[in-house]
Amino acid sequence: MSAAAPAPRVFFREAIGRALAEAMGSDPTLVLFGQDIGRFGGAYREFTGLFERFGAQRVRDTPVAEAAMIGIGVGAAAAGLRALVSITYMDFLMLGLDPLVNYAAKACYKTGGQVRVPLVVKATAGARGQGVAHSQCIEAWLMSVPGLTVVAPATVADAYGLLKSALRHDGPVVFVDHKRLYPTAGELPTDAAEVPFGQARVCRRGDAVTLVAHAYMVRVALAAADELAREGIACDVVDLRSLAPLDVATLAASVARTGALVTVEEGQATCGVGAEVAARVREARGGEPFRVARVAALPAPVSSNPILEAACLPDAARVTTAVRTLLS
Amino acid sequence: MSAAAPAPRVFFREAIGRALAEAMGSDPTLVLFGQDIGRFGGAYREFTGLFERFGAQRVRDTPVAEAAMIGIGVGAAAAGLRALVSITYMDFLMLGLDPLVNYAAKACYKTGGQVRVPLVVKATAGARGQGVAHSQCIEAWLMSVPGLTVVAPATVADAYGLLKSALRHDGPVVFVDHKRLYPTAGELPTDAAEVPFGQARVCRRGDAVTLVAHAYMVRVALAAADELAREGIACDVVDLRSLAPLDVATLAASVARTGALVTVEEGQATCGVGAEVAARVREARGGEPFRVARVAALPAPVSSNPILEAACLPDAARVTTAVRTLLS
Amino acid sequence: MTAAAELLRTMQRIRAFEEALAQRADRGFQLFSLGQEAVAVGVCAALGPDDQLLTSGRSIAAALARGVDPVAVMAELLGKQTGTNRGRGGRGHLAQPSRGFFGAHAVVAGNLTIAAGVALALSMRGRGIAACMFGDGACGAGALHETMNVAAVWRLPLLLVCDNNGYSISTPQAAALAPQPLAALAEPFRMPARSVDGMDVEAVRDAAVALVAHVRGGGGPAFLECRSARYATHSTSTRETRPDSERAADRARDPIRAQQQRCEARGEADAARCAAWDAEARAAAAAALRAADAAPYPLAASVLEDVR
Amino acid sequence: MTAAAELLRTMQRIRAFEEALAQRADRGFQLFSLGQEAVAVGVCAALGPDDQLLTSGRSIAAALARGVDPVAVMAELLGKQTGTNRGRGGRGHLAQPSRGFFGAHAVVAGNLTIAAGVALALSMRGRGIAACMFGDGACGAGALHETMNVAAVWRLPLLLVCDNNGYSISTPQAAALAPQPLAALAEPFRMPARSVDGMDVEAVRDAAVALVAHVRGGGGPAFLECRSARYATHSTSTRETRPDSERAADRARDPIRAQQQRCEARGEADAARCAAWDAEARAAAAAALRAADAAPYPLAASVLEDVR
Ligand SMILES: Cc1ncc(C[n+]2csc(CCOP(=O)(O)OP(=O)(O)O)c2C)c(N)n1
Ligand SMILES: Cc1ncc(C[n+]2csc(CCOP(=O)(O)OP(=O)(O)O)c2C)c(N)n1
Ligand SMILES: [Mg+2]
Ligand SMILES: [Mg+2]
Repeated sequence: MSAAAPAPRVFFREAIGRALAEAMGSDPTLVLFGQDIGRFGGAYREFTGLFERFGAQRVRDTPVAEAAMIGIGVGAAAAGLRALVSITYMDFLMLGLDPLVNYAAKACYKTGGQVRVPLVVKATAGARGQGVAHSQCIEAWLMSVPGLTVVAPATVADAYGLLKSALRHDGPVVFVDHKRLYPTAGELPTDAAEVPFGQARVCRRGDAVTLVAHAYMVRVALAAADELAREGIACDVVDLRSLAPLDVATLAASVARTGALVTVEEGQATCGVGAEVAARVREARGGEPFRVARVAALPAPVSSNPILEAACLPDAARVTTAVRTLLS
Repeated sequence: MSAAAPAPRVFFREAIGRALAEAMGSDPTLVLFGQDIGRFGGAYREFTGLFERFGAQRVRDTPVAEAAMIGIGVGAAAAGLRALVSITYMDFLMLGLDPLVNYAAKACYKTGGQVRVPLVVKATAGARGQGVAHSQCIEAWLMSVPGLTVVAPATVADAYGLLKSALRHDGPVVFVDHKRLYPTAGELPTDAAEVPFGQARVCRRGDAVTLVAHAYMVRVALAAADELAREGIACDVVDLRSLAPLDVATLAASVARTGALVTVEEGQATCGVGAEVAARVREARGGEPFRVARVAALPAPVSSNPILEAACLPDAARVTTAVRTLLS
Repeated sequence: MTAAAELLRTMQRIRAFEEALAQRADRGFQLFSLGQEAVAVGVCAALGPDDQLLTSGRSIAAALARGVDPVAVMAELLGKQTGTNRGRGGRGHLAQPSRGFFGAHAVVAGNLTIAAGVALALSMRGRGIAACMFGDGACGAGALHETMNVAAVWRLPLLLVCDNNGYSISTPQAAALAPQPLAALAEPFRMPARSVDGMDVEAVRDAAVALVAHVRGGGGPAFLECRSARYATHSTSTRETRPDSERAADRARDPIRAQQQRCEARGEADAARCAAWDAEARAAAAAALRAADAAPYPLAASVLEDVR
Repeated sequence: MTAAAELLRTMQRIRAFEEALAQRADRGFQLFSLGQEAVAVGVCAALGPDDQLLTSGRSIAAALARGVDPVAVMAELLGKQTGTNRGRGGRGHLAQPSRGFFGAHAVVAGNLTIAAGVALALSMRGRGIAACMFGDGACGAGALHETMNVAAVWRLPLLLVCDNNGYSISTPQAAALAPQPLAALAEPFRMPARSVDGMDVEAVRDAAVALVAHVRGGGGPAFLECRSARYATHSTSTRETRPDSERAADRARDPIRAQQQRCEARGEADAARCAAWDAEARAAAAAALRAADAAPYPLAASVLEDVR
């Protein structure tokens, strides 16, 4: 961070917009695809101003056709451009998994290195009152796909820094931006840097338990840690930032100190991020024992109903309960 | 098993064909959808004879349009029929995840119980020389979807029994039939019974280590157990059969005896079945320690190249190595 | 009462309902059909009790036109236990198959293949047809193609209704879709197709009646495009992008006013009677809102019910 | 040599190549283009060096017609390290973008949206067009619709080539597809479309040249249906379902024989010369097979290379 200028506070969407604008400015081959990302500026106004500045050739409003949006992004990237495809809600990524998983993630491998696919798929995840088909978090599926990089920022600085890295990477990246982060703001130094893949961020130090989360759930974990601190339970809070590759070293080091791991995710527990984090830490710790608990959505669709949505999703209370139970 | 008649040996496809024929015979609302399942009889001849017996109204050849195939199956099931949709290779299920996950799996919930979707999606998984886009195992994704049941037989009897159960269930079921099981045969008593969901099968008894697998990997695990037995290592081999719901009780009981768990799967380790099995067993064991290792495909696409395919996939040698390393 | 007056009254009820609900901005955003009432009402006038209607997320008009109890619809939209879906579906997922309203689905074009399946089930069970409403936005999606093709090959009893309000959120039709009119999409599949003024409820009804007769008669699917106009923003939480002049022009062709004028011109109802009907509709909407407000939310403990 | 003779010779080379490879049943199944050579050859005759061709899994003819080295293609199909894709792609995934053969993709219709993206990249980089070959089977898939629509709205330089051999595995076109001819699918998108005899290499070439001129000139996408016939089973491991009579009728319209007769009739080559060319093609195929046989397999240890 520059010593001279105090870091200005910006909203999450602004961090994304700035990363995009800078990348568009420095890389003339970068093209953006998405529904209502042109003059409208995107569902969260994260694309505001890009159309005016870079024009209709490079900021492309698409029809509602997720398979084609991703397929065209993939093909364009494979043939010499760089593409970012915006998927309004991650649920709709299901419509475009064929080009993403069956083509993009395998193109380099199957062509023996002839084809690279510098593609970013930005997919907005999480629940915020939008109902059963607009609230899902399926990043665990994507983590499992060889060839895909998956990142999920929790802060303004990481939204900027991870997106910048993604927009320079030479393979396909899924960038998960969580809906509930859009109203948040944070510091973004004018000389903010790229955030490399595969590096988790320890955002709070403690030695009673390691809380691991990503995206919006980092805020939930931090809120839980605040509450637990009042009870004298000091949490290490690790923000994964990068889901694939995973920063196992940071996770294992934290658990080595705390001896207890609580994973927090908004998606399903089953075959989820937490299951993988626990398994990797265990593998890295070579049999040294530690305690584990997973906090995740309950196994139900996420209703737009405020009572049911809240009942389904993890919150700080569920995290603190899990920690207390684990440590007791 | 009936004491009178010795159980005849049948091929995997015949077990499937028999389950289908019986269900078609007893349930006139059951309709089958798939590519080349009519006169052609399906990619593995598992549909042979059904078209001739039940006619073109109930055994429907479809265009190559997986989204519509699944969507139509879902809609038909939701509106009073019962449907089975055959997806030739599980990779193509990606094209139909929207109707399956965003509609079928949520229909009962989102309508407050008004709509039920008695649908079976049969998806053929696994590698057998067919290359990067025809070899994937994505059952772990499906396990994580609330509302979906997922089963994966390893034997002829379970292929029959699980399919019979699936064809009577009142919600959506994914039935995973592994390609490499088609050349296998086994006993199928004429009075073979349905196999209930959520019940794993202990197919070999031992107390040194628990091997957990599903589908074709059960055979790999058994082969490894044979080899390990010669070295004096006695394996408990558990065939999951049902991935969602998981039979945690059987798994936990086995691990309680052996103290060591090796999971074997053909899909990716990351966020895979093994990660979930390990997590659930751990939760069930309430902190009692046990050792764990995961054996899965290497993190690469599965090439049709025989050398690379073999290098990527788990085999008995990798399982025995994992067991020896874990126990040493 | 004449059929024309019935059409008018149903539109009045929908308009009043949505305007009443619009007061409840605190209860989450809504997708209104303001301006597009004639499409749902005209189509439903051509459907019978054994038929099933599916819609996109923009579904209030369709649910009410199909005869679903407004009190239950209001309750559902406010997340109450007494809603059609026990408060679990909410906006975008209204459903009541027992009333012939198979339901809304908020994934754009995601209802199309489902509707084909419903049509198949109805035809195999020997009665009823399926109708599926979707927006112009859905016309760029592959699901429409797959659905039209299978429905045509299998001669499914399916009426495809494109409620073309000219926009997918902010994106005008011409920026997203090459076919013009959208009904042209049906041509390769050799099914009857019509493109009508969706602000004229009788035009919609007449075209729907003709196409439904084809579909019901075993002729296979048909396609009806209704050119409509949405008066409000995409949803109550979306910003407006259309020029005022365009919106004013849209407002000038109000389907309710037009139908009222038609009724008056034909002598089927005078202005006073129409005003009385409107007042009745508003009173009913207010009553529905009161009833919904009074109803309980579902219990948090019920979150795992009906999952499978 | 005349252009017509070149077309003949390329078809001969493809035929000889596939017939040589057919001897290697032990090396896994293959997807042959036997009988369909004229489609790939005719289309490639209309493409230039800056253009890119994408195909379905049935791709041997296209790769060779595009000028990819037969030795590398043979090696790839036998899984050898010296193959176009270092032996990792194999059947269904041949590729060599540096030769204008962007590649095959074995997901039916999965190449279409990719091709539109390639077309966009080529147009933004200022040279070349994309052509995409797919079967009749792909015409039921939504990806075709999405691709045609976006390509038309964005006027992408994309030639869509339907190599219609009348079957998707065992399913005849009429059982799976309502449009007839398949070129009719393009009409709503207002792009030029032609349906030609795919067994006549000059007819294919002439139509392709005309449509490529439109595409290259900035007119947007175009659609070419070529009605062809597949002589062999779907793949070498698939059972045959077509009646002998139908297969015999197909064999009677051999595109290679037809082109040879045409060359002879025009005096461009006599029978002896054609036979010599054929012998040359067979010798080259045999040599390619020997070279591929002699080449090494990739190392198992390389399994994690080029994953990302
Ligand atoms: C598959 C999918 N992609 C994107 C969205 C987001 N979305 C919700 S409504 C809408 C616009 C749909 O436009 P149209 O079909 O014309 O219906 P209208 O809103 O005009 O009634 C979009 C893009 C969605 N719900 N589903
Ligand atoms: C999405 C998808 N579904 C199913 C398959 C299985 N499959 C492989 S080739 C084929 C037939 C395709 O027919 P067509 O497009 O006419 O090409 P042809 O084989 O006749 O050249 C099918 C169904 C596939 N590869 N991809
Ligand atoms: Mg619209
Ligand atoms: Mg074909």
